[in-house]
Amino acid sequence: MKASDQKRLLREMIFYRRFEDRTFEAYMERKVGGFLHLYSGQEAVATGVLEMARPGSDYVITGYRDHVHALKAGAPAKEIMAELYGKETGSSKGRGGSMHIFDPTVNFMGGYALVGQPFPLAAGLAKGIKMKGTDQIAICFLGDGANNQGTFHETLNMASVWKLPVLFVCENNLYAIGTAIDRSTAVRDQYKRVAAYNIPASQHDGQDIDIVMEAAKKAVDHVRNGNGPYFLELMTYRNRGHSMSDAKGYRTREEEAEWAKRDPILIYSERLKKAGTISDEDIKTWEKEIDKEIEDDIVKFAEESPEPKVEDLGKYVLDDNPDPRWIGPLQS
Amino acid sequence: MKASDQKRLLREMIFYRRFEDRTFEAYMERKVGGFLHLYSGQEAVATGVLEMARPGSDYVITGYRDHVHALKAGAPAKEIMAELYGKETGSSKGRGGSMHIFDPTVNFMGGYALVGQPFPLAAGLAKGIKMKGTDQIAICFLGDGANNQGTFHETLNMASVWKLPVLFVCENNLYAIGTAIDRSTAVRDQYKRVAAYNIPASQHDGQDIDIVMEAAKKAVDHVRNGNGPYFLELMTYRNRGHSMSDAKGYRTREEEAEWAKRDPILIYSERLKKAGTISDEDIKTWEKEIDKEIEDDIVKFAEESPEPKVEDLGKYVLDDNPDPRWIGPLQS
Amino acid sequence: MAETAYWEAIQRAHDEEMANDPMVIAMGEDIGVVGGTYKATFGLYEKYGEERVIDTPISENSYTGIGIGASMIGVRPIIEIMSINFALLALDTLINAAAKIRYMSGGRVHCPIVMRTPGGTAHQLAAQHSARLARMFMSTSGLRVVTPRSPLDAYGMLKSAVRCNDPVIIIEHERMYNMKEDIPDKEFFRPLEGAEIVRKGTDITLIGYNYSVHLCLEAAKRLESDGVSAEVLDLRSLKPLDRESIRRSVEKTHRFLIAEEDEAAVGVGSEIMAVVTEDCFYALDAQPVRIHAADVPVPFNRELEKAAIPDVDDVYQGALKVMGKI
Amino acid sequence: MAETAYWEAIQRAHDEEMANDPMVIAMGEDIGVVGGTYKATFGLYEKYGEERVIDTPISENSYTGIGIGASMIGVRPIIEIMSINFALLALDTLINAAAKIRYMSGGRVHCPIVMRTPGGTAHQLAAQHSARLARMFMSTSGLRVVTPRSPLDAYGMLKSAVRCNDPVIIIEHERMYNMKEDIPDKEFFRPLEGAEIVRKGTDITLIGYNYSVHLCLEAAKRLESDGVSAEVLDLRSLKPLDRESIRRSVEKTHRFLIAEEDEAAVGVGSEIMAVVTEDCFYALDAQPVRIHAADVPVPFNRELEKAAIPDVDDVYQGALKVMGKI
Ligand SMILES: Cc1ncc(C[n+]2csc(CCOP(=O)(O)OP(=O)(O)O)c2C)c(N)n1
Ligand SMILES: Cc1ncc(C[n+]2csc(CCOP(=O)(O)OP(=O)(O)O)c2C)c(N)n1
Ligand SMILES: [Mg+2]
Ligand SMILES: [Mg+2]
Repeated sequence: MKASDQKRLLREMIFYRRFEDRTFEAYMERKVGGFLHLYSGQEAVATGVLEMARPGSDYVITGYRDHVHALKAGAPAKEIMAELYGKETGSSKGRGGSMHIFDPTVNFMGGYALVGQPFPLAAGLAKGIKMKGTDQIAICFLGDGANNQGTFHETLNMASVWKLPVLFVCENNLYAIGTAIDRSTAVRDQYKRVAAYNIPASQHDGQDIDIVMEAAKKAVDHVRNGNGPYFLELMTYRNRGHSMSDAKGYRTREEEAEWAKRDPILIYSERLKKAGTISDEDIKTWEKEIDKEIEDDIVKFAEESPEPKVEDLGKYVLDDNPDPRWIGPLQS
Repeated sequence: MKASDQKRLLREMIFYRRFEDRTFEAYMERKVGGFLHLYSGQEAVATGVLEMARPGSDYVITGYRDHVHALKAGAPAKEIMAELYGKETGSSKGRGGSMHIFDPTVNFMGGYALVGQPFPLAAGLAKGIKMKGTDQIAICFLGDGANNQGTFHETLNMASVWKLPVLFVCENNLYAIGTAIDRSTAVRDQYKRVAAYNIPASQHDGQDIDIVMEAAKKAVDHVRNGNGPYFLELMTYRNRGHSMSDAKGYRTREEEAEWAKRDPILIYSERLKKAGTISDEDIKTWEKEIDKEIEDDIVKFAEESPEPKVEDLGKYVLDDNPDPRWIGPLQS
Repeated sequence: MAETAYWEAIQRAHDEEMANDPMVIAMGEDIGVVGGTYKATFGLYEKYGEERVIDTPISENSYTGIGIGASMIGVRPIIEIMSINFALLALDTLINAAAKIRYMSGGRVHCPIVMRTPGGTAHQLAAQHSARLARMFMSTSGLRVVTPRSPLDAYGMLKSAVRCNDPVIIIEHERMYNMKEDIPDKEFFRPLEGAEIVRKGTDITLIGYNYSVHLCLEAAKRLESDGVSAEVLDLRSLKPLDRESIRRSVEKTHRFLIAEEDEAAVGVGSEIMAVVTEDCFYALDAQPVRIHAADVPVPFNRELEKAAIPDVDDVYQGALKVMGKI
Repeated sequence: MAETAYWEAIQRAHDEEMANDPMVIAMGEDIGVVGGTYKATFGLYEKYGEERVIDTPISENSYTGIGIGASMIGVRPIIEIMSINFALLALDTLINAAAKIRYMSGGRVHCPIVMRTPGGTAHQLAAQHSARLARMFMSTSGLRVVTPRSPLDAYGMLKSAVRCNDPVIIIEHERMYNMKEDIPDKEFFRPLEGAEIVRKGTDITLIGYNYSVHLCLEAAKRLESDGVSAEVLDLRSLKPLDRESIRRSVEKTHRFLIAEEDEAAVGVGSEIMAVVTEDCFYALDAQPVRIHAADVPVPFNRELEKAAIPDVDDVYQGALKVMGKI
């Protein structure tokens, strides 16, 4: 990988981290409401996997922890921030909020709040791709906890039988809210569950973006070349609580400290520094640029954008301009 | 196994076959309505597995193809026939019908029409056993098609994590109604799907009751000895259509002819004849005795039993004698 | 014009829509090789192949979800759920996803699926195979719910549903698949909205949907000999509900009953009572009546089953009651 | 007497019932180590151990089914579903199994489970976390459905539910968990049936359940200054519904409205309109009114959310309308 790309990737991850940190502040200031699930600590997964795919063209879908996936897919940061503020200019026009970022212009097909719900939706996107005959793929990012939902099993079976071009990325961060994986799941290594569907699967370190990219490249190629689904498990850890109100009493401080050493931004920046690709100075400069961009462009846009109009409450429930040939009126 | 037991087992299977053949006739005479799913061809599975368990004490649960499981568990044949006739003396007082035989006096906990629904119920029975601290086990018989339901996955995972005393018996008859297993399922061998749950599993010939019993003994012992669940796959075939209205256009006549040679009653009676344990004469005598019992006791009982009273329509919806302490009335 | 059974009408609509648009697919259990439990997709597997006529495993929640996912990018899936009882397994994806995706994406993504399923009792199929459930879909914003009463509507509404951009639930009935009617040979569409007066009358409005329209029509005939002129209104679409047509008819007859095969509690009938109360309370000259099933899981026994489910006589008696004749 | 929050009342009921009967267990996501999203099982994992306070995987349909299976042989499970939205995943086992097993076994097997879940909007949780759904359970025969409005009922009804032999659905509300009330220190039970007059009045009956009872009480206070004496009736039990208490109150006041947080279509409010029409149509002196949410998936934006959900003012205005004052 070229040095310029390496730098770009590191900068991207730093941007994601600081963008989300800023949403946290906005939440604390009560400018952002609802649930807010942050991705801090897991950035190498979405960044590395999508780097090896075709953001904007491949379809991406995920759960409620969706900001970074949307960003890397190409959704404008401004619109995501505006969505968190509930503004009309938001990705989902303020109707969805943090858990439901949508941007079909870059084929980011949404964040969903029901754990396990995106599995079949992702396979459906893949079915659509197959029918159109393009070489796109569908990528589904979900957590370890989601794998205990029946949709995991049902979908992987069908994706396999029908050879759908879908890549399942399991972000195994070892917890589903406060329940440790070993207390809820018969098999800790999630890729082992997938043999049951005759789908190739592998497990990798999700904190080291180089490892992620190497593994993702194989997985993406497999799917894109018409071999059917692939299941990619990436071991990771979230730095923060599950959502805002989580005291993390279920994890030890030692465990957290261990994983802090494996923070994806830390690992990658140390590597690039060692290689002489970047300096601490570069990072500081980026941080300043990023913070300025976040403040002056993104937050400003969100804050200054208009609220949806209350009289538009009933918009978007059904097609607002239905074709009268199918909808009526009935001449009786 | 003692010769007397072998003879009893063969006679049992012949009884089950002729009992169900008779329900078919009653259906054709329009004395039995609704759906009727027959077990012809699969008898060695329920007979062999439950022979190795403790019918009447171990809990048994299954799908809609439930007559033989109920019979072997110890439910009176008369009451099952009466249930098919919809009579007040039926196993479920005429409210359930063929698909919903219940007999809690012998711990037969029901037949269910929703494919996959009994998986969690079975695990729940096992949870109850565990709480009571007895050495009973719960046995769940279901088809291959049921394994594609999300409940399979969810339940096996929990049964494993919680080490529940439940034996899952998969009756793999290669079809779910008219859909061949290879067209719906990524893995034909169902026992291979179970590694994902860290549950021991094995696959055996389900047409040879000796093989079934040997395998079942190991499986039952495993569960009874507190080792948690076991998954037993038995390869079998149904002689008839899925239910009454099935022309079986999805199976070749050759395939059916092949399996006809592997009919469980044929295999076992040939073996016992060869060993000199029984003669053709014995079988003829049994058949006569059985037909007489079916006609004179069982069908007669069903035909002569009273219908439920229409004024009892609203009975059994909720507890008919609720404790006023919990139910009311509210003194306000 | 050709005499066409209800199931044939559905099959024809599938066939034409699949021929018209390569993005139309059909999915469900045993719809391919077997041709569908009620033959609604008969012969299509041979004609369109397994990529478009898809036999699914027994995984209702997820194959419905796959249809929804595909619909988000231009596929037009017609999903059959073999019996509405099994739809309970798919409510998460239907209600939490399909019905809400357009809204929560701010109108940027939509889910033009069609989900077809028979809702109703057949003959002694017992509690787990006799659900009706129209009410659950009707109460969900973001869905369209239609209930074709006849081959004409079964054909014409399915065709409209396939082309409409909203998720459409089509509720059929096991006892209607063999009903016959002459329908035009030339392609036509029937709108997804609007109730229909299927019999004109002046004294009372009998409101029905799905199978119960036929009970109302029969009852209306019998009422003639009592000197009662009954209007029969088929709701056709439960969501959106055509309140205007209900109001017009009730303001004309000043009396109504609503007949349905489902239980009363929080049912379609409750909603009709409520909308009449809201829209034309003062037009009512008599206490209206709900005709409905008994508040019990459907029993297997034939006589109990009959007693649990309303029939023509129940509608007839109900009408006489509203008319003050009993 | 001690001031007790709604969540504490539920926690206390769990604790006492688990102490009283070793067959009582609690199950759900994050109810053990974490003590429950709303602390309803706080401290019980430490006290009763992991065999009785069970952290489940995210498998709503099957852990509910496991509870049901266990209940068939004497276990008394209290199943928490973290949010009623997720209950859609468990409707097959709740509606097709738990609600029907007693009936279809001819009364030989029963399923005494309790399923507790918060139904309602909180603050900006958006369309997939704001379902209400009481209507779906209320329309299912074979279930009991209760909606405790206060710590007193939350405690006393949970205790009764655990001891009752039927499947009981308890619908709580995210915005009620921190409500406080003095409740007796001594053990007590509150019946699972029966509506309750929580405020006496003579001019209009405001009917509510769950959170909307509080809206009615507030509105009733405001109506005083308009010279309107409002009676407030808490339904408490949606199934079975206490039609008698509704009738008595409406026959006294001759006017009513029904307020709920759910959408109107085929809702609890529709059913109340229908039962009043059936039971005391001629007692009504004015057109009644339903107060309800807008017919939209719940929006995220705060102002839209507020507009979508009824508040005290909506109830108040509705009452004035019924009274003919606007
Ligand atoms: C169907 C459903 N059940 C429960 C929840 C509540 N819930 C939200 S996130 C979550 C944990 C999910 O864990 P995992 O899949 O590992 O994702 P992570 O949050 O760790 O990224 C739970 C139980 C939900 N949103 N949907
Ligand atoms: C949830 C659900 N979906 C679909 C059906 C319709 N159905 C009844 S039996 C059956 C096939 C089941 O196949 P399998 O589990 O292999 O059992 P078998 O009949 O072969 O014994 C289907 C699809 C159903 N009853 N329940
Ligand atoms: Mg996780
Ligand atoms: Mg089978």
